Amino acid sequence: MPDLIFALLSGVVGSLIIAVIPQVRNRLRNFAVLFFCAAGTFFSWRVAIAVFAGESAEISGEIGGFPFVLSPDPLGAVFGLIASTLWLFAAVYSFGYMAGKNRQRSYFTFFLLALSATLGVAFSGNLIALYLFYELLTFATYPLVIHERSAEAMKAGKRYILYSLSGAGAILIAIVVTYSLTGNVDFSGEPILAGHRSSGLNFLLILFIIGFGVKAAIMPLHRWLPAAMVAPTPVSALLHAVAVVYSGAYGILRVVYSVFGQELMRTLSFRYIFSWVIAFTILAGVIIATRQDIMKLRLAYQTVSHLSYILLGAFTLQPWGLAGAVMHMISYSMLKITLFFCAGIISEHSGKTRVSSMGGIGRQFPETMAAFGVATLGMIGMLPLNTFWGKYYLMKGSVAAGMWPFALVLTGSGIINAVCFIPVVVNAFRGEKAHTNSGQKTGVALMLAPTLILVVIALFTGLWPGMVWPAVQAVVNWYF
Amino acid sequence: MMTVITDNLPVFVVIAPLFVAFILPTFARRLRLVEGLVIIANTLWIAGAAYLASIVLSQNGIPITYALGGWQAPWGIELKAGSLGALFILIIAGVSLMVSFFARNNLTEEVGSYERVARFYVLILLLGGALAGMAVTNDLFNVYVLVEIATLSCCGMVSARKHARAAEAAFTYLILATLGSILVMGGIGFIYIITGHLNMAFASQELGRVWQNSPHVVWMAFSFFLVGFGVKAAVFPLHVWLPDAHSTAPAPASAILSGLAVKGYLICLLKILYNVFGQTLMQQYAVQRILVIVGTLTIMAGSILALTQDELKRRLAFSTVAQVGYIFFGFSLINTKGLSGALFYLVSHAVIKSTLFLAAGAMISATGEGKISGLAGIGRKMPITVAAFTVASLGLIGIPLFSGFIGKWYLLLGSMEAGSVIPAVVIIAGSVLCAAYLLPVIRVAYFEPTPEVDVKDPGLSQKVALIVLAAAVVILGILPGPFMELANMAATELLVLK
Amino acid sequence: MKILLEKLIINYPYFAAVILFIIGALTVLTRSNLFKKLIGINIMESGIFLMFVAAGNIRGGAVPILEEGSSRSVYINPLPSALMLTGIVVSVSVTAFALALILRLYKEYGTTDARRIAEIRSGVLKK
Amino acid sequence: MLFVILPVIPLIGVLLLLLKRNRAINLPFVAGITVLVLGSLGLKSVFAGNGLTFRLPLPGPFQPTFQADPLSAILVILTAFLFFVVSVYTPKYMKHEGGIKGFEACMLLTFSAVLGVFTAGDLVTMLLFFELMTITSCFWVIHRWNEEAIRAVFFYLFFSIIGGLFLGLGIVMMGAATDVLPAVGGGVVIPSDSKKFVLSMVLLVAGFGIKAGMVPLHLWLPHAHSAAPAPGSALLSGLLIKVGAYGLIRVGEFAGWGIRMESELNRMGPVLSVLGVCTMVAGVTAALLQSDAKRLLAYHSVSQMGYIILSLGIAVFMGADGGLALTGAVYHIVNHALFKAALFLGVGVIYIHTNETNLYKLGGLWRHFPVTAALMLPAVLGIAGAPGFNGYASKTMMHHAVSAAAKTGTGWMLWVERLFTMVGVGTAASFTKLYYLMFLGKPAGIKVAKNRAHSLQIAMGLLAVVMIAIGVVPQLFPDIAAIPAVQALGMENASNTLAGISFWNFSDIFSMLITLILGMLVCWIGLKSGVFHRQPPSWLTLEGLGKLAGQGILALSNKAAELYGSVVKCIRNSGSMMIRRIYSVLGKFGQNRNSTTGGVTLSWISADTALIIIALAFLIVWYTLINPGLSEQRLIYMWIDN
Repeated sequence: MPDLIFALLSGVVGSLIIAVIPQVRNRLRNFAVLFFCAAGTFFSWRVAIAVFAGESAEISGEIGGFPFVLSPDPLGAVFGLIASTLWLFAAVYSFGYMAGKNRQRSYFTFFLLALSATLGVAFSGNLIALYLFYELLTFATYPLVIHERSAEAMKAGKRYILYSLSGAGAILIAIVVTYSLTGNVDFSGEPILAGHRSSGLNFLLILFIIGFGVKAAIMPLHRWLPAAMVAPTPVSALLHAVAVVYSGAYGILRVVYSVFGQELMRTLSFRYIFSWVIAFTILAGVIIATRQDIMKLRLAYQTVSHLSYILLGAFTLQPWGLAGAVMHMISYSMLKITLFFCAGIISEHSGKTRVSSMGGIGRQFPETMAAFGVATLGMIGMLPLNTFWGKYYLMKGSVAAGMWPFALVLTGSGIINAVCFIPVVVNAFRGEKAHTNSGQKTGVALMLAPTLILVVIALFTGLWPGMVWPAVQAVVNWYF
Repeated sequence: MMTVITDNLPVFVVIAPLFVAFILPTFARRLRLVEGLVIIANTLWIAGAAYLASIVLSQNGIPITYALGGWQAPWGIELKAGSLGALFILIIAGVSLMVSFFARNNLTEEVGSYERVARFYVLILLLGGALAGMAVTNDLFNVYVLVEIATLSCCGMVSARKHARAAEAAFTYLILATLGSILVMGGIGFIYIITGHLNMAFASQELGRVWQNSPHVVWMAFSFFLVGFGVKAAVFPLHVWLPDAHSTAPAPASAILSGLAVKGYLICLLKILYNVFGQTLMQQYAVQRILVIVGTLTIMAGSILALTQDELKRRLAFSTVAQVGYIFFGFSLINTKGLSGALFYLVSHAVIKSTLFLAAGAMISATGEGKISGLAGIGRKMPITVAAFTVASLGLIGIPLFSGFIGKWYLLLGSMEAGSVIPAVVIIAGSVLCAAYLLPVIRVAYFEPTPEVDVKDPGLSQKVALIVLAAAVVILGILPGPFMELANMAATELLVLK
Repeated sequence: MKILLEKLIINYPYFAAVILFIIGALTVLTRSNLFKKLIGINIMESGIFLMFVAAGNIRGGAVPILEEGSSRSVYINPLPSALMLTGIVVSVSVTAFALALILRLYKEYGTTDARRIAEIRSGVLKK
Repeated sequence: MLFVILPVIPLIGVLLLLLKRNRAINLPFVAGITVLVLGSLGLKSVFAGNGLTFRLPLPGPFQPTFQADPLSAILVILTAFLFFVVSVYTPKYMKHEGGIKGFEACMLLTFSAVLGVFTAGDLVTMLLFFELMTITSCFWVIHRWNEEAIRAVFFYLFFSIIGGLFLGLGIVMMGAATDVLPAVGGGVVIPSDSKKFVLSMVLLVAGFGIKAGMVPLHLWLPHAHSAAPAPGSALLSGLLIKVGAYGLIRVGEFAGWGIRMESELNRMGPVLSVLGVCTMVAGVTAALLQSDAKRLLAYHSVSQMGYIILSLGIAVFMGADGGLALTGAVYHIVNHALFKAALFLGVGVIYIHTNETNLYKLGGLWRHFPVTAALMLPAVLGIAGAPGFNGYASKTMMHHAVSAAAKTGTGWMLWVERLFTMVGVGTAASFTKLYYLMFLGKPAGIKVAKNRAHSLQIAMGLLAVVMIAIGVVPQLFPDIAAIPAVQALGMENASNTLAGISFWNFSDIFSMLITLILGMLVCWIGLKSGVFHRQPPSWLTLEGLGKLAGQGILALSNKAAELYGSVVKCIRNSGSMMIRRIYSVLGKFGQNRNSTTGGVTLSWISADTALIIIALAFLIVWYTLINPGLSEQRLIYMWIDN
């Protein structure tokens, strides 16, 4: 299956090539980055389309005596699609953001490497491959987190990597347990643990969830995420709102549906506990967000909250819940990246990072703040935006699963989201037009264009969710 | 002809380095020659080891036995080159070859005059021979003698550098190791008193019959062996000599000490535990419980202590302590997976730790700074060294694609099979701590501002050594095939014997 | 109790070995002079040697030298004694090496007192 | 099927608005009149009983559906008419306030959204347009960008968003209760899970209730409606809150109009009635105390919505006999839209000439604005329910319905009837106050800008004409529109119940006149005694309570955050303490090893040796005493045995 290999390799090859282009040839490098990102996107679209059409693509081999399988199923294909497509946007945004900054080479090298790692996570066909790429992702993104090289960045990087590795360790134990129970780690076919019945499996579930929950930032394990906000904005946007954190959420979806399987999950009592932990995360995350003054931190805590939406969908064990989770994955990523992009534009061109100092900023950046406002509505889950659909199906799933309090939790979270961001948007437009002598306007178009395009796509998919529905349907049909 | 070589292979792999060690001082004035000789000897040795391993592999793990001097087993000394021996000798020979490559043109500044360098090589070869002997010998008292040879040559290496700390560390090491040897000898004495045999196989048979007549002596033997080898293999809390000794030695010596010497004692302990006492007795006395406790304690304590060190080599030395804990822990798992995991981990740690020490030595000698903070930004100036260090670090942490992962995987599987989850958690915690103490080095080397001073990669042969070792880490991680097979056979053999 | 005493009397060489071992250990522990520590090590080794040799002893056995026409049928076991020869050689070499190291330490620190050396060293470290 | 084009027309208008440079054409006006004409023509057939539906065949889960039944048609035409009227008014007015282009764009967008809500054929489509309406109309509220407007927009947005979320949840519940989402206008729903169905109804009522300004969810309404520019206020009050009422009617349809509710739902009627009465009373009481004309009008919107909600409640309560109440509600929706729009427009006229909306600073303005004063009169009389004006018709109908309900013998219904009358008095009083203080009374020394405002007066005139027409021929509207609508909703015998009503009978007119006179008296007393200036303590008012609740929630969240923070800190502290302890213990095995035992200090090698000996001793002791593997063979036993 050449598409699969091309999709995976484009990032690695790209990063190797970028690493040798000298620091001064910025234009050439940007072109190369764009090319490889586009290649990755193109091939992962091809893979995804093939997968949705029901073809199976599989590469299997052996690494270190372990079976190593790459075979995207619809869920993986969806994740790959989201990641690679947004990578393209983030790449364009990065050109604008990084223009005239130091260490562009290392930035773009790891930027592309992380693309490969993320696609690897998405396309992995067994636990071993998943684990491998999961670790690789940690290491590929670490240099991006500490890109500023400040003491704060180093501290954040340390926290990031230790949290991630601890999580990976828990996953490793869980994989070993799974393997020693079943001798099988493959995702294809029946769920790996199907047919096992034991209350001890609860602890296995805990291990898996702690492991992936670190990256998915479930509440006690979330503390690396706000710290990692010292990274450059495109990185925060892409990795800490989408790729890295989604790899955790994706892992949990995998664990629930491919490792345990919904039938087994239904018998495990711990899933209720986890559901409540997740509900707590949904509310607490966004409540903490309202108390943050630094914009990126606010967004980060909101990410914590919204990631748990996806997990909630997974834990409903209902087709609707899963559909909601997938839908939320797709739609939330677009809007969250938009929010980060907007925050980045503002902080780059006005130097303002605090919410309290952003009064009147919208007069200076009307398009940016408009995009921000629209994305905010999406975060609340209002209709013309596609996030409504995610939320709708999530609520539907929780009600169908008999967990209707979680539907209330989702609603409540929407309200708090409004409290959190509506004032920002409204305050941004109050007052007179601010001084518009923001000296360097370089790359504002490059930064604004992806932002606006994403907003338009989000609006469009909100009005016509059928556009992404085949993907959702493929995932749901795969598991139910 | 073939049979002559084949039959004498077990003794060849032991004698070859020892022999070269004896003739080496005669050429002491001519350093080039000494170095050439050492490399040739090592190459021959590794060829022999590889041949031995291939034979063992093709025989499906059936060992080649060799009676020294023609005296047959109960009376004479027997060498038994099984899969365990073949595996270990192969790794000893390989690592020493690379270390001697690294040491080329490099030792004088650390050790001193040419003669001292020659003596240093003598010690390396002696140690190699002794370790190889430990791996293949089937005689208990022979174990004691070889342990002593190894201890003395290690002490020599530790004291090779000319400052006070080296002498101090060497003295501490010598006293403690001798205490350990005394205990080992005492243990051997107890075995002999009970069974009247020094040959492991016979002693083991006899022990199986008579242990119930004098269970307390068996206890004494167990505890003497455990403490004796525990001191030498540096398990917590008996590791106290190791950090000083391993960090003050010259880089090649540290590599060999951490990578190989400690492993030799572990192999001895393994053989005594499984071949002499056997798993029945181990279970009877619940020795594995001690091993688990000591192993997990060692992992945690070693890792945490490593975390607090500022000096790179001390940090690596403490990391060795932690990794010994893994192997010790693996010995406690009386099942094939756990044991083969421990053995593979032993192999991979030998390669990884020697890479780390060699790279650290290169970095330290280039910058003249022993502290981690002094390595800022050298990743760009010494790309190959730091890259090798990085690869080895990732291997030690246990990232897939690198050799450490496979060892850890089987250890985890083994502990699952043994039904214990907490040690598994400790293993993972150890990995995370390992990341915590190794990654800052890499971070400092790559992501801190580059200094003005002019540092460069070491010379060609050093680079070759580093590249080969780092490649070995990756290759062992991706294609562990024959090594894993040997480890598997060894584990099976250890378990089947009794 | 009686049995115990009886055992003690019968196995007196072993108890002597244990006492030697303990004396050696205490010497190493409590004496801060490096030479004395070394001597303590040697005493411990002697204890072990004694144990080995005692294990080879057979009550009433003769020296294991075969002579023409000797009527003795019980010889003591020569093997442990032979082994202990090796052991003594090893112990001598260890002692020699240790003495050399003590010499070097003396040159560096001007003393052979372990506690003093430790103090000097920690002072050095503090500087 | 062509009716689907209606919401699209304003969107085309927006596009054109964004493209065009000069201001030659009044695009909202064009859009309004187009929709009015097309809507009237296209939806005429609806009243004959053939409903229209259209499903946009998009692939995927969401296929927007549209439908038009008589109720939709009434509201579409009403919408078009109001927008048309307001668009006549807007250019002139907005010249005064500025930002006309944005205002017109929002107006067109809102127009489209409102049309969408009224023609939506399923709940999700309805929610879509509902949310769109919220977003686009919030720009009216915030148009002035002053503190008051921002405060108002926060209120407006938060309440609307919460309403939207409630609706979303309600839709989900509805889906769960019925398996297939019921279509709007599809009639009674047979739920498979009646508990969820009730829950869903509650949520939907709350969601639409927020929009309709139902007590206690009305707190946003006075702020928002008074902060917007006059045309915005007119539309907000006249039309947008009717969306809530429309929603309530549609929700009622799921439970079934004209049939006795199932056991779980039988409380819906009383609950709605009580809520309606509360809304009426709260609105009118607050309105009486207002000094600002626009706030007074806004509170009256609350109060008038109370009438509508009460009628709906009564209609539910009465079951098959509720036709009168339902018709009254629909009728009042239309009437309120007309007179409230006219009132706001009138106040707007005053505002742009005087820059003042505080009633106590105005006075005697009829000299300056004779036409405006004349055109305001029908609206004031209409809302007060004076016979011959439009309010009279609908209020009479509702009054009859309430009386009929009271006659069923339920005790509390009598109180409802009394309160109904009292609210009528209050309404009359407050509008007497409005009209008196504004146009009559002493001329205040306020500067009045002179300029001619024909277009403003034309707009108001249009409304006045319609109002008077309805007032004169009150039977016409129910006959041609309201009764078919109510019948289409399921009140089969609506025409029968209505047959007994004649608008021009003595008792009704008399009671209305009494009410009016009482109202004037109350107003006179109030003005004389200064009661209207007295503000009640804040804890007594709903605003105050709302504020208190808000502060409570804030304090609670602060406390919770504090608690969370302290828990996190505690965990972190204990963790770091544990780590320090571990470090200090392990440090003993690090560089400088020494330990003091019993007066003997062991250092360096001695300490190391001690470690070894301790380890050995420990192992020996372990094996002898506590080795678990040898539990049955104890030490002493072995010694003796040996």
